[in-house]
Amino acid sequence: MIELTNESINSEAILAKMEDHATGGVVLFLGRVRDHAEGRQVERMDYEAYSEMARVKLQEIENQTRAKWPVRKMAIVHRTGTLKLGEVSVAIAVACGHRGEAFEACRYAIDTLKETVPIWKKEHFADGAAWVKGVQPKSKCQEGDSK
Amino acid sequence: MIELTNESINSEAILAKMEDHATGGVVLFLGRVRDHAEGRQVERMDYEAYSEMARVKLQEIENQTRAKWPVRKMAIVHRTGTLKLGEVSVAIAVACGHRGEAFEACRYAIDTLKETVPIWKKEHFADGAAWVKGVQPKSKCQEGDSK
Amino acid sequence: MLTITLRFFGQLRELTNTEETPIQVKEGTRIEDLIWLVGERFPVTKEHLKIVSFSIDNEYAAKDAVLREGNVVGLLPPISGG
Amino acid sequence: MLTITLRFFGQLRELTNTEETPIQVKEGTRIEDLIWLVGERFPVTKEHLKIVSFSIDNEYAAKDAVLREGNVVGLLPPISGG
Repeated sequence: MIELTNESINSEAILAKMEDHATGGVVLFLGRVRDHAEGRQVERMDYEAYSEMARVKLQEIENQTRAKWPVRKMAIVHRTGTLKLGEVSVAIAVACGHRGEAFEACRYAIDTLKETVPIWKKEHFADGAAWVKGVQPKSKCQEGDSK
Repeated sequence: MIELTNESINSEAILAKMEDHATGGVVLFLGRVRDHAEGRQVERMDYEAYSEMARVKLQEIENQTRAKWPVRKMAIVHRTGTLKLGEVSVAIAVACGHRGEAFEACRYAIDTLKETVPIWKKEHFADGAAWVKGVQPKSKCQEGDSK
Repeated sequence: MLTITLRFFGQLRELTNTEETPIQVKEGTRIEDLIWLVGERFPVTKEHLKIVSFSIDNEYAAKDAVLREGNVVGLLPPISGG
Repeated sequence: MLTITLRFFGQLRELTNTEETPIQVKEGTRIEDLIWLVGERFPVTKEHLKIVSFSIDNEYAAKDAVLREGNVVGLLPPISGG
């Protein structure tokens, strides 16, 4: 399941969704607001999404991940709005039969999210603010990737 | 920190220990009891540890992981005793500045745990029980591993 | 003429002070033609348009994609989610 | 003679029905000599000893490690934690 939300991300609720007696390995990635960026002290971060399109892209990532690995349960949740230091901006959880698959699938999902989902962030410093430089989006998940 | 415990593993408490404003990426791995093994239906699992030595080996894994990656926070918790289906047998959480480091460090820790920590498990089926085949332990963490 | 909707995000939204706006274009207009039209109408965007990506109806669009009536076109600065 | 402590785990603990037991060995006894002594005292372990690893005082020990007074020697079947 995918979710784009303005509310705090509840990692325990996400882990609860991973319950499944057939899978031995769960990997959860949490991305969160760091207190520094390029040597400057960050005070908070604004996340802005192209919501409709971001949901389409998040769902594509889930679909692609499931196509590449034997995923039994998966959740991708991305936060929007203003986040304080230490708050979770993105959570990705994957449950697979074996740990290697779960690590690879989770890593693929966060790497692809950063390359494809139309979300922007603006860092607020004590003395100003700046949009994070960002990367040119890739138009889709890399269908030809090897596992 | 490392812990060997007979109690339920509380993943939320472990994530709470990862709080740190300097790190953007947290990876949590949960291993749990699966309902099947080599085609047989598992009903529960007993975990037995050589407790004193297991604690020494778990601490070595944390030390080695910290030596190889810029880890800011880390927790390794392994359960002992009788576990039901779906219960968490091991949790490893790592917080690093960047996600790649966190994924690699967490993966290294669980892989090394399975190769070095003296713990044994016995699977209980509807019609009997068997010690899991296991692997010959490696005598120590691979000091020469490349990152 | 076709009516399409432009949507601005991130720095472009701030610079244009616009979230979305309709724009009239001729039949056969491609994204690459639209870039020029946007630059004329929002001169403040001109220096950014070379690193902007475009979407049509929630999918990334190539520069030679031809616009259709009712398309929603997103002007997407380099992304930084996660 | 030295007194050392043997500790059994997993399947070996079950087979011997023993968690730990003292054993007397001569000065200069190595792990590889101890394997033979254990096989004599606990014949049920014989067929397993070739795949057992050993620890001395919470550290994995090589077959040629020499035992010292008071050592705790673990007989460790292949491990399966995680």
